[in-house]
Amino acid sequence: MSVLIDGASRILIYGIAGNFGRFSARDLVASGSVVVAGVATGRDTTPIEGIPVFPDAHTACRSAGATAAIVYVPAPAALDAVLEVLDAGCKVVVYPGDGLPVQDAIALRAAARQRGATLIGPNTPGLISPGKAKLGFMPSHCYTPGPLGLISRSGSLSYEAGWRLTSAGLGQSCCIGIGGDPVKGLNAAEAIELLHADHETTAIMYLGEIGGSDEYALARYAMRTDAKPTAALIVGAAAPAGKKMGHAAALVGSALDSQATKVAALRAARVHVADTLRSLVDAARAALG
Amino acid sequence: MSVLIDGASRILIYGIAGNFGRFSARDLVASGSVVVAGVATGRDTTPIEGIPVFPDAHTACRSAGATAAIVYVPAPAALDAVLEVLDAGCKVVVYPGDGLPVQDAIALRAAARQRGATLIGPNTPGLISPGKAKLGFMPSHCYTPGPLGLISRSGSLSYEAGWRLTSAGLGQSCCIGIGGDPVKGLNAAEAIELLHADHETTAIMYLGEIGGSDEYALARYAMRTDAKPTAALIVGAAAPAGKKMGHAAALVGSALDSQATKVAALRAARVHVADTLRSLVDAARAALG
Amino acid sequence: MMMTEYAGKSLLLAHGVPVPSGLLIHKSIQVQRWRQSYPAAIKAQVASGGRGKAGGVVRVNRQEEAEDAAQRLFALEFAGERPSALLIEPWVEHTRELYLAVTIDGDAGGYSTLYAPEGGIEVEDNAPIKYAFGAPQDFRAHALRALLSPIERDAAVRERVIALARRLLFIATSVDATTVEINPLAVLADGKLLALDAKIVRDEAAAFRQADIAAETTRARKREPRMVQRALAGNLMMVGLDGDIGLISGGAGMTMAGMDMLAAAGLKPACFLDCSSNPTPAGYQLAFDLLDAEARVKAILVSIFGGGTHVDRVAKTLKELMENRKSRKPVVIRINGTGRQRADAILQEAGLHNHPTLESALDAMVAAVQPR
Amino acid sequence: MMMTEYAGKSLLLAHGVPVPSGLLIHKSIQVQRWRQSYPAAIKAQVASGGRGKAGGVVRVNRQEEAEDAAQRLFALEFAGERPSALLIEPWVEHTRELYLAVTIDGDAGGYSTLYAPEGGIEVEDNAPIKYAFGAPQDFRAHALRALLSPIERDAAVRERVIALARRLLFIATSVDATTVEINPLAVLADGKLLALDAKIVRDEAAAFRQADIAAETTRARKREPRMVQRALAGNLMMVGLDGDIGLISGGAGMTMAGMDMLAAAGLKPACFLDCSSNPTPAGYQLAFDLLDAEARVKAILVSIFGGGTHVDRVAKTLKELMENRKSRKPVVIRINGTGRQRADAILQEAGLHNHPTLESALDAMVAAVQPR
Repeated sequence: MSVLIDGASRILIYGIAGNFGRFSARDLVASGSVVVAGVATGRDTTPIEGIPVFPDAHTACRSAGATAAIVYVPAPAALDAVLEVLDAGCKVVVYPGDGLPVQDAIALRAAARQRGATLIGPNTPGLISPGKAKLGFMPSHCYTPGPLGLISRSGSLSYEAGWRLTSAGLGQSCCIGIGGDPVKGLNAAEAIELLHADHETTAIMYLGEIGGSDEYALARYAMRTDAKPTAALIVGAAAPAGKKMGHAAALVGSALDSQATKVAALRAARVHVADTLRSLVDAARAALG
Repeated sequence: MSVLIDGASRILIYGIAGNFGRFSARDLVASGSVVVAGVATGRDTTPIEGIPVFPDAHTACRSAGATAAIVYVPAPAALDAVLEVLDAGCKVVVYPGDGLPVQDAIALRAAARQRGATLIGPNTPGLISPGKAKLGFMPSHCYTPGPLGLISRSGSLSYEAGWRLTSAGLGQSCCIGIGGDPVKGLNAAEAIELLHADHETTAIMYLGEIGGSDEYALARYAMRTDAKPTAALIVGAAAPAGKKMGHAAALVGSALDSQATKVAALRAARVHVADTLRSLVDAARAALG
Repeated sequence: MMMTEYAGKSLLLAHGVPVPSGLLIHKSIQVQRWRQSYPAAIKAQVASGGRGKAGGVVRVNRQEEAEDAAQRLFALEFAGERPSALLIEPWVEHTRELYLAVTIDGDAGGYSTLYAPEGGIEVEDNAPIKYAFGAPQDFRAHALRALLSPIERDAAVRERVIALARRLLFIATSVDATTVEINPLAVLADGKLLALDAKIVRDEAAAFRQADIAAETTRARKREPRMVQRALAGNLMMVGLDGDIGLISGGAGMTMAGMDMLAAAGLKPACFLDCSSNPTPAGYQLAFDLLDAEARVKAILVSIFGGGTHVDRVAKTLKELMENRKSRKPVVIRINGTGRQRADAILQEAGLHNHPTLESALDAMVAAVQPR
Repeated sequence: MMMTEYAGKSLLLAHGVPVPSGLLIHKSIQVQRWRQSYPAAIKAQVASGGRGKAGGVVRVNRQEEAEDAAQRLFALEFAGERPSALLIEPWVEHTRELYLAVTIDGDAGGYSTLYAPEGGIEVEDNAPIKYAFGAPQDFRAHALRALLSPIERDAAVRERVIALARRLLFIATSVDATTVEINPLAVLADGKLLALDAKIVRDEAAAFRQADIAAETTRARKREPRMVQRALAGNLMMVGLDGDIGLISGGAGMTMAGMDMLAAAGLKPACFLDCSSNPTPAGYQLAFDLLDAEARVKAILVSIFGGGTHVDRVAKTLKELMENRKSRKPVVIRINGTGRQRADAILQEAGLHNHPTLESALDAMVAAVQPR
């Protein structure tokens, strides 16, 4: 069993003909993931990196049997492209782009749920089940198989965390980048449920930040009697109030948004909280027991 | 068998506490229809005309077993009220009001279809299956049971037609007011299909007008090899181009919208077309054979 | 309610759709404010279609030409409307003209996208292809792409058109538009698209949540003949016609049916007048006042088949109204529907004849207006 | 991006939501244009919350008072912003103050409606009830009614609030707003509702289809410090802070993590500077130029963990940049991620040390800025 993707996932890269699409194709193939199709709308359909290219997602799914997709298009085109891969039948879809209007994120989240599919993103590097499959562009060398489930609002922070854990010999069952926007295809509470249900995951580590309320989902989970052990790092302690820190959702508007309040709530729920990256591995070890 | 409503239909009047709601309650009860509930939001819930009144549609449907509804609220409140009766489980809903933004009509049509329900309207007096049930406010004395299925874009014209047919001894299986707006919960093509499938209907009469394209649905139907005999009256021959004649959809914009073009298309499809109300009964007789 | 080109283009621009940078003028002397280059286009701003065919768009090469053209255009009428403003724009060089629209489509139960790879004023003769998706949430760029691929071979243009179609839909739903049409939609030398015209039709029913629709509806009413203005102000539906028989009716269908029967009997209706939106004593009084005051109206036919309108109340109103009425124009009455029996009694008591059928009423009307 | 009250109220009015009839002034002398009655409210127009508590709303009883108040208000600062305009409105008598908002809610995966039967500036302490419906098409007036019924006993007010909540949602989706908040929402003596304030926050990501968001974002940038303006113009994400350690990072999470680690090491970051949106030679050059030119910045930490950003390219850029750099401020580098091995080689070749961990980089930074 695995979370969302595994070795059987047949990956479609939508927007494969762009620079980033080509890089991602090479990177995914190198990671050992099964990339079966690319889509390049309005372009020619000669194979790229040995991957067959189709003019639309429906043909790609029908001809190549794609089941999961990562979509590389700019934000104004994301609504249409993600709807296309959802309509084509992909059950796990990553949209990594940032700058997506929140209204479009709402529409895509609703569309995915209606089809029984899972959207990861926007504003995420995707997800990786180390040793099984990757649907994203995180650096593969940062990850290794193991029992820790990782959830992160930030891409870069999740690479750093993955690298620290891997360097310390703490492997990961699945690392999910839920993204830095306020409305997410898969939010923290839902990602936690997936890791909770996964038998290969024995502890959950959450990388959060200021703004939004995803962190409280972890606190609620940790208080359940059947919860797996949890650890967390919440960044943004040094961020001033009222300023958006890069991510659309990373803004301290009210007290509930602050790092201190979040950490207090998590500690009250007996989550192993790291103060900074320095104690991340310790917190993970404490959770893994 | 019957079309949409019959003696088993349990009717809910939403907005029963207003003047028109009270009139309609008396009128429906007098027509022999089974009115089981009224809804009066934000008002007291003493019975009206002997009908139990509930604070919301969900309670009305659960407590009184309503299956069909007619909704009397002004256009700005229609989206919310009709969604409420659809969510409560009513499978046939009439919204008679006019002046509904077309965007709201689109939303309601989509919502009804998603729930496997049928919305009649906006801008309609509703429908009647003479001798069985009525879900509307057409004058009951104009109708009598019989084999002719009647579809009309105009309320007033359908009363006149019903009265003429009834006076001439030509009874009706069902009279459906599809309404005068461009986007309809039930459009002409769909109403025709319902009458086509109804065993008690042996011929179909359609009352149309200038503007829109519903009339061409009848022409297409009449050309089918399995079509029942059809008759039609299309009004608006004397209407000038470019002017909206009361109904939101009754406007001659292009040649296809005109009465003459529509009549020509219907005649080409061998529909029995009446030139004016004078020959309506003759056309119906010709269709009934 | 159709917006002028300038208002429509402002709305496009407000939603990120490129349009030429223009100048709106209200007097021909203001042509002097045009500081951009020539040649330029001067375009009459009117709330009706067919302007191009009617000479409402003029190309000018220098300022004197522009002033002459402006004076000419201000003097023209388009579907009975004098332009209250002109739009001056640079004459934009382009390589192609396309047609793109999103519009309400009854068959689709919602919206359709229309596209033609050749736009211009004759586009309605070269039928555009139609992508009928219905509800806004059911728009699919890939379905539109599949339809466009065989007819639009320039992939870059096609992709820009698809993105623009999505945008026009967003605009339509945001501003309650029933049509957002760009014709022509120019393809520039660099492949980008530019809206050379804009026809945006707003949904009058949405005036309660779109203040500019309410305001424009009020302005549009002021362009109507005085009689129609008064009728609309009294919540009666009226369209002025050029005949001499006043028709007081109820419901759009019955009013049109009555007009058609008048015409078939060799008579000419003076109006479409539907009182069903205000079937009160005040409403009928206003209807009679308007028709009695209009010199060309020789006689009045009251033709009402009421459902929600109770005709016994109509009869009572007619009784009182006829008792106090000064005008001697003949009135022929035929009412039926809800409360019909009481209506008959009330009219009979008042000495008014209620014709049993429209046919009999029309015979009476023909007799009433026959030259003696 | 938060709209000023005046802009927000204009948007409400454009969608049929009643607001007081006000006058916008840009200089205190313009108070004389106020022709409506006194008492009046004079309100500072700023793009931040908490104005009421900060004395940004003044009641005045006559013109002299108004002029004094206007002068005072123009001189005040709100969250660092001087009001560029004031709004004068009649002081409206009302019977109650409510709170109503529609806002993006991550937990709901979309929008929530918030309502409190007592509005005013302290509302956040009296938590409003929340109706979390998510997608706009899932808003249900009857579900909101069920939540309101126990807390809003005035049925007429409740029904008006429900209708207004639907309208606010329509506005939010039409104009790409993440928050449409009315606080206070006044109940007038006749039971009607009037929006006494408006806080509308627009979604900056929607600037491509909402030209006014694009324009306001540009205006808002001009209020930023010059260094931040230049960074944003170069497509770098920057927030100015008051410390002395320049931080060049990539990704919001890693940048914040770096700031936190600097703080934990007793150092103070001079900025949040995220180059991941422009990880090019030009982007890094700009980052160094800005920090090198800023006198208070004593040293620079480059902390990048790249995924989509290839750190071998970053290393190449750093190599060239350091070769040509004039400033002698110490630079500590720690990069990792995609292409890490090539990056190490490139830096080594250039004589630059790539710290293996952030901890080691921070130790080096502490040493570098230690008072000698």
